[in-house]
Amino acid sequence: IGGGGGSDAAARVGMVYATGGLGDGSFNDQAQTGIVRAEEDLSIAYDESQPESTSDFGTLQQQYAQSSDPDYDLVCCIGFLQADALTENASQYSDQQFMIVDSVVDASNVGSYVFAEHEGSFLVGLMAGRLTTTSFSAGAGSTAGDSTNVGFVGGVESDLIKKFEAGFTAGVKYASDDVDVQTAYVGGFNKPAAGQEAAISMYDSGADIVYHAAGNTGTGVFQAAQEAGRFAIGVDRDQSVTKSSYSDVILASMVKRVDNAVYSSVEDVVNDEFQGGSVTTLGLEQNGVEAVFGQDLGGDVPQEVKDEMSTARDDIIAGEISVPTDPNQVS
Amino acid sequence: MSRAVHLDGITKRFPGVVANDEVDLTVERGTVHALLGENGAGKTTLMNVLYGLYQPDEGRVVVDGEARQFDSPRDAIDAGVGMIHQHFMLVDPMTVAENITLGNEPRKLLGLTVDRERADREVRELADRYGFDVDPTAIVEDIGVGVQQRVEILKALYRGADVLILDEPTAVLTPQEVADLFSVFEELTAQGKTIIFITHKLGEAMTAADEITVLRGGENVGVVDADAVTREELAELMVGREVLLDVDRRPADVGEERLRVADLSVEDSRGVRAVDDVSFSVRAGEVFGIAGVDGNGQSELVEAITGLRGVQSGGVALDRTDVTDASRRDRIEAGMAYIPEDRQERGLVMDFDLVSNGLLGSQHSRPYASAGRIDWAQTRDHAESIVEEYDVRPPDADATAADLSGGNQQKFVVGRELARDPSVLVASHPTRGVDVGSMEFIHDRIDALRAAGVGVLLVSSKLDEVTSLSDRLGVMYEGELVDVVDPDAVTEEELGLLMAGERPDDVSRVTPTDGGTDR
Amino acid sequence: MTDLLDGRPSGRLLVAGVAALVFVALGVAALVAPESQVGRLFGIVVSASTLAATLRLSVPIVFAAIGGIFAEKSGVINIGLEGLLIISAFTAVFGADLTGSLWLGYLVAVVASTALAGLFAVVCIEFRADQIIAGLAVWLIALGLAPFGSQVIYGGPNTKSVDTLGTVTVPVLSDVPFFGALFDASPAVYLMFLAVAVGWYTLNRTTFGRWVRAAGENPKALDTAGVDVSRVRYAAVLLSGTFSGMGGASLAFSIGQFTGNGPTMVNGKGFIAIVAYLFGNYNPVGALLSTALFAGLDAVQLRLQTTDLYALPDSLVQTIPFVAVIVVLAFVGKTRLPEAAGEHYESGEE
Amino acid sequence: MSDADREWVDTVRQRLIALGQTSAGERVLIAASALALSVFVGTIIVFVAGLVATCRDPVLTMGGTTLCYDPFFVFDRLFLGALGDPLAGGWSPLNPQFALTLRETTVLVFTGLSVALAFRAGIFNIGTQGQLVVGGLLSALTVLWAAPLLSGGLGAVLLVPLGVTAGAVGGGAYGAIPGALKAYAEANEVITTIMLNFVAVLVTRYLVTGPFGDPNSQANQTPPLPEVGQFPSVVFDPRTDFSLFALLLAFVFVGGLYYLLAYTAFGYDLRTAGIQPTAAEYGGVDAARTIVASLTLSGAIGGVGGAVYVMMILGKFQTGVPSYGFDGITVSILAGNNPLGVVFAAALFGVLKSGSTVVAFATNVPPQLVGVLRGLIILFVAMPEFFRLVGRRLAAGQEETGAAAVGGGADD
Ligand SMILES: Nc1ncnc2c1ncn2[C@@H]1O[C@H](COP(=O)(O)OP(=O)(O)OP(=O)(O)O)[C@@H](O)[C@H]1O
Ligand SMILES: Nc1ncnc2c1ncn2[C@@H]1O[C@H](COP(=O)(O)OP(=O)(O)OP(=O)(O)O)[C@@H](O)[C@H]1O
Ligand SMILES: [Mg+2]
Ligand SMILES: [Mg+2]
Repeated sequence: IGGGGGSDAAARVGMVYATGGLGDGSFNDQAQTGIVRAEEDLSIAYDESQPESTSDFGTLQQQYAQSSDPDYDLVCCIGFLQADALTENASQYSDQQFMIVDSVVDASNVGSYVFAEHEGSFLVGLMAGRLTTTSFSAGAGSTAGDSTNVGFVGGVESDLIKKFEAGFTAGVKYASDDVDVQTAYVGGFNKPAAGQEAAISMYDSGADIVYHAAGNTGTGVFQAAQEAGRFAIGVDRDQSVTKSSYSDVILASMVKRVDNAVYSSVEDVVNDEFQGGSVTTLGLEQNGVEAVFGQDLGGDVPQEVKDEMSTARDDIIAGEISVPTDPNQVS
Repeated sequence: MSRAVHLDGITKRFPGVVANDEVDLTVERGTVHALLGENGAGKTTLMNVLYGLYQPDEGRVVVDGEARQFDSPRDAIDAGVGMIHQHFMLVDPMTVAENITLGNEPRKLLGLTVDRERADREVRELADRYGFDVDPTAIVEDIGVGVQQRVEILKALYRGADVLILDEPTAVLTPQEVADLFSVFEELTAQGKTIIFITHKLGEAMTAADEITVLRGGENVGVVDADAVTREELAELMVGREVLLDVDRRPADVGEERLRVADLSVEDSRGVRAVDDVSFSVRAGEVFGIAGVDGNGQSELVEAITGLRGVQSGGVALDRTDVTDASRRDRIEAGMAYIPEDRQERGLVMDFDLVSNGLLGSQHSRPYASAGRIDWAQTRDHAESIVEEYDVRPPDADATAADLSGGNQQKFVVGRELARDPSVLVASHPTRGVDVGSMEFIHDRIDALRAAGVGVLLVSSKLDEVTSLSDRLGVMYEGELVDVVDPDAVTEEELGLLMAGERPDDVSRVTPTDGGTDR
Repeated sequence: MTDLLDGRPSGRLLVAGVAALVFVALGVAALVAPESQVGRLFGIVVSASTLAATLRLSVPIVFAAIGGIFAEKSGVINIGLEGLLIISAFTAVFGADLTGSLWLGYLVAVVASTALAGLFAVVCIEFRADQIIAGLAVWLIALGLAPFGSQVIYGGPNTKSVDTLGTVTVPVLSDVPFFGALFDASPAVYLMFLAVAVGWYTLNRTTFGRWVRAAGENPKALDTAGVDVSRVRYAAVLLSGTFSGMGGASLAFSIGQFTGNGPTMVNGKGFIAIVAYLFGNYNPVGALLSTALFAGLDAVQLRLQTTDLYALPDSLVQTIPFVAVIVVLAFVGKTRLPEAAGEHYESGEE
Repeated sequence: MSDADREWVDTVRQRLIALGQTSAGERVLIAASALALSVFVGTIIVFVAGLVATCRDPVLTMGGTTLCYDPFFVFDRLFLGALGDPLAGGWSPLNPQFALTLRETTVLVFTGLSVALAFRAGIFNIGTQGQLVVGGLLSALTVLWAAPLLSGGLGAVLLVPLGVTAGAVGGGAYGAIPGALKAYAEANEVITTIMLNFVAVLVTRYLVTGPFGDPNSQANQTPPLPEVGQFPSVVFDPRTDFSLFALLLAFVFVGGLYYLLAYTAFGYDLRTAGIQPTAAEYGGVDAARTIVASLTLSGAIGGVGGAVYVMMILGKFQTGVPSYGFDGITVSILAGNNPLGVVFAAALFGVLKSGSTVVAFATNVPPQLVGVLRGLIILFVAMPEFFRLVGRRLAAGQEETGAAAVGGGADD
């Protein structure tokens, strides 16, 4: 799908989104806000494509790289699934600048941006662990108080999503050892119905807060939260805003600033500072990930919980708390 | 008397055929009128015109002295014309009453719902009025053809028919049932109804009808008074030449046993026992005939012998080797030729050309195939020789089987099977639906094969066929081989009784398992 | 109910029997050792939330199946049900978004689906199209058109979120253990039960239903009885569109969004509906039961994922319902379908 | 009544066979007209969509209403773009876009043949997708396993054939399951194969996340295949992921299948069983064995398609395989289930698939448009009667001028 802008643009950028497409209210949309912001602030122009399957990645990357009219100064590859295709294309089109999100491609013309999702997930996990053990109610939801379990719904079982799970679980355990985490991987980032069923069964078996890292599948989780009168935690963007119809059950969101990654890469290109071959890790310290409280419920979260979260945040940055990236390493 | 029906110069064309060519037909009220003719003579078409299924290209339809324009059967029904088709128009899984009232259901609840009680009641009353014995609540697929036919008649009467058209009503009935049907005709005509019925069978036309109209090649070739005409005259009218009504058989000396069926029991597709402990044998140079009303296990028997159906118990031996468990292919290769009763279901692949059809059954055997590769040149020659020898029309091996008329399809199948030079031929209704001309030819071929020392098993529901061709004649009733008789000595009446399950004691019996008295 | 059992009784009884046995075995084991794995499995199977999920998952399938029954009973095999669900799921959200009312959206969906079914009917009945291929085409067209529309209107394969139908709760009754779920469900669930009843009655008690069956079994008999076969078939196919439309809309409104990439959110439910009515032997009640079997397994599967009952990876657990259908089919074998199903009928053909 | 309990799918079969009965010439005419008509309808859809859509740079603005897409440009991109702009001058058949078209065509030939073979045997194999997935994974795993064992030159010669064989075995085995279920349990293969498609996706996902996953990748995939384990690209630019060898292999399969159907006893059995099972039985064809054999063979061809996808396009197995198998159904139908026709139908869909990326890149029009076209084409192919009607109308209209009729109808 085309964006636009004139030929007088400061730079021209091609966006190749992850499968799942725009309108997922999280990952892809977040990347898009980044490029839109860049278009406004830096007066660049961009075109965007939504691949339908993984085998389209290579083709679309190539199309931007080959194109001479217009000529693209940067091609943004959103999502780790593009890594392999990019590794190949980066060497084939050595004079084209690329950037990739969520994966590291070791090539002199690719800037890689990865996030410390586990760090942000730790903080929301901590919050969940605290709130589930106290009886707390706000908006359309409440916690049972005596409950000792929370839930995690993942999209596709993969190392990346496991980082979310690991951080979240670690955070929960950090809050209290005897809170368990039910987990489910529904096998897709665009299966709200499956997400809904998974979450409902978690709520039914005592969980009162469910965190999702499942793109649009999360919509089903929020839906379930509303029906069960429980809470949910969003991901990638402040979903109490992007999915405002659910803001009465979204306690917080583990925001992943994909937009910042896109924006800064574009900015670098515009200022001729683009660092090919560089790997930028965006964690709590770089504000690449952060726990953002829901616009409606944020106010109700007890101050002591908030304080504890910010201390934990500092400890993580300071390295006093080390957050595992693999669920099996959670003590 | 007044004219119930008058067809005036009816012409009906189909792509490539003139099915009816300026046909006139006049039927007096309260009489039975027979429509006689070969396959494809145009009988059904003419009646479909009268029933509004077809619109004539030319000509007038006059019913009750009034010229009519029937755009659909509905119009014909409203004008009091009812038709019972050659293939019954019944919905098998529905009840008798549902079928009879279909389209005219008595209703209740704002006309949305069917008033089933009333439907059953009305049907029962109607059946009683004409002395039919049918149960309105019975499911059609569970009742016999004879009863199904009455249901069809009731269906027409329920719609207030005064003129009843029956297309080949006797084709599927036992002699007794035929007799019953004809008495129903009398009952109906007595009540002022008019009946037109189509048939191939000269005898029936002469006994049941008051007047007979003969069609040939779509034209009306004569109207005769049923009492003042001979079979020979009728046959000649039908075919257009003189016809030998029975075969003069070549002398043949009976040789060793070719086919033996021992204590054979078979179940049909519903799991009901259809063949019950049947034993007989067929020897070289003889024709063993099996008579019986359709549906008394002949089909299952034949399928079991030819390897299309598993057996429950007992066995089959071909040339003294047990083939009970042999595959269909093995039996073909062991020299068993088979003319199936349904040429269009089994005997031919309707969408293949004759070349490919000539190969059916031989696709794995020399000279047509070697090492799994088909020799199309050979195959083509084979098909062409069949076409030539059996005078298949059109004489073109590339014609698609579906494009051939029924008679020609049958000739091709017969040709292909006889060409296997088999040791046993199983012929099931070899002349069903075939006109008198082709019938004569096929009979002659079968007899020639017998003379050449092949063992022939002939199954047919046509009495004159089995009696004239067979050396020994078995009769099947409800899955059992009730008797084996000498076809030359037995009378039609005796056979009729046997086929109906009764056993008159004065019939001249012969033994089922050996050749009996050589003649 | 006996209608459900004829056709291939042996197979159906066998499956039903096996299912019952497994259930009883589970129950006994559960009584013996409530905390054992089986015990907890049984707990999951008989939990009200499993029943609730089963109902939710059944809705679109049952609607489509009833539609399919009407079409096929009338002699028109409609394997385009999947497409009808897809188009109605999308138009439901679009309509609701446009009008701001869920029920108007519901209406829009039904209209759209019925219209597509109408196209299918014209192509099959008027132009004697091959029903299977035309049905395939209906599926493919919807599969393209819905995401296409979503892209055009919402800039992505997923629409924006609208409200959901929510749940209607019958006081008291909804507190009954297990069966309470029946009285604390989405309006769509109640509509589903209504549709089953109406479908059954129409098919088996009304004149129209009788004509539909005749049109599928022996169109000529119906024709010669003076009923216009084409009209009956048109009506039946349009009905299949209407029912499927309700199914698609219910599906979309269960989460208030249409998600359109890959096989879309319908994801094979239309095809499963075909299994359902074949196994249900063309009886709406049968279709409901066989759907419940499938959806129930799916619900259990979804719950198993979240428990630590077993070591199986989620991907494999998710295969349970599909494998189940295959096994069931292997036992049931073939279903007797309407005599004239799939065949074009031209009045006045010999 | 033998046909009283015909299986659901037997009817499916007969309807499909009916399509094969139209004469070859008419088939081509109808396919062409179907294509033209669907493009026409597609144009209207694009135009309407263009009015509905909102965009920053409309191609046309009339007062308040804006037109976002230019239908003609869209189809120009779709067809000419897919070929790499042959009219633009300086065109080389080696251009990457054309290579992409050939690449997609190659895989579609295999899936098309797979479906066509089954159809010819009267079996509606919707499971080609699953068979392709299983075949693809097995070939990837086999190559990965064998690569270390076969060093140097030996590997270069043997690995690819080995992978193709593995694909055939995997797909064949997976096709044999519904075959056996149909032959011995009378289970409707339309349904079993649809279910098996889901199962294939889930099981392969498990295998590549767990046991056989690539430890160095985030994605659910096997480790990448060694260069020698992939189809070597000749003539064409390696980065196009297209190999003439694969296309050649596809043609070999086309010839082989045509020969099998037309000139072998097995082919005769198969076609007979497909077109009229009762007659096949009568002719000594073992129905059950033929069913299993043809579905196994069909699956094997699909599996080879998977192997080609893995060894030519991806260079590994990864979850989320494109719907080549389903497209195979449309290809086969468009080709009237005729092996030779499959080549052309596959080429058409190759163009559509490759063209859709050009469209996605060059215009604002959603690429799903191609999906719509695919559906329309099949719809129109399904209704030859419509074109015969048009044909007869035209013929009648042009009788005087003696012009020929369009849309055939010659042989009915
Ligand atoms: N619907 C049709 N389309 C084309 N040709 C037809 C059609 N119906 C009948 N015919 C042809 O018209 C001629 C007369 O057919 P018709 O069925 O009336 O003969 P018939 O006397 O009833 O034969 P039979 O004794 O076998 O029933 C035959 O050549 C037949 O092939
Ligand atoms: N006489 C012949 N000589 C050579 N080849 C033949 C001959 N008859 C048939 N064939 C070949 O064998 C095949 C079987 O012919 P038939 O027409 O019965 O099948 P088909 O379904 O039409 O096959 P196709 O669709 O390929 O034409 C044909 O495809 C044709 O190529
Ligand atoms: Mg007739
Ligand atoms: Mg041919």
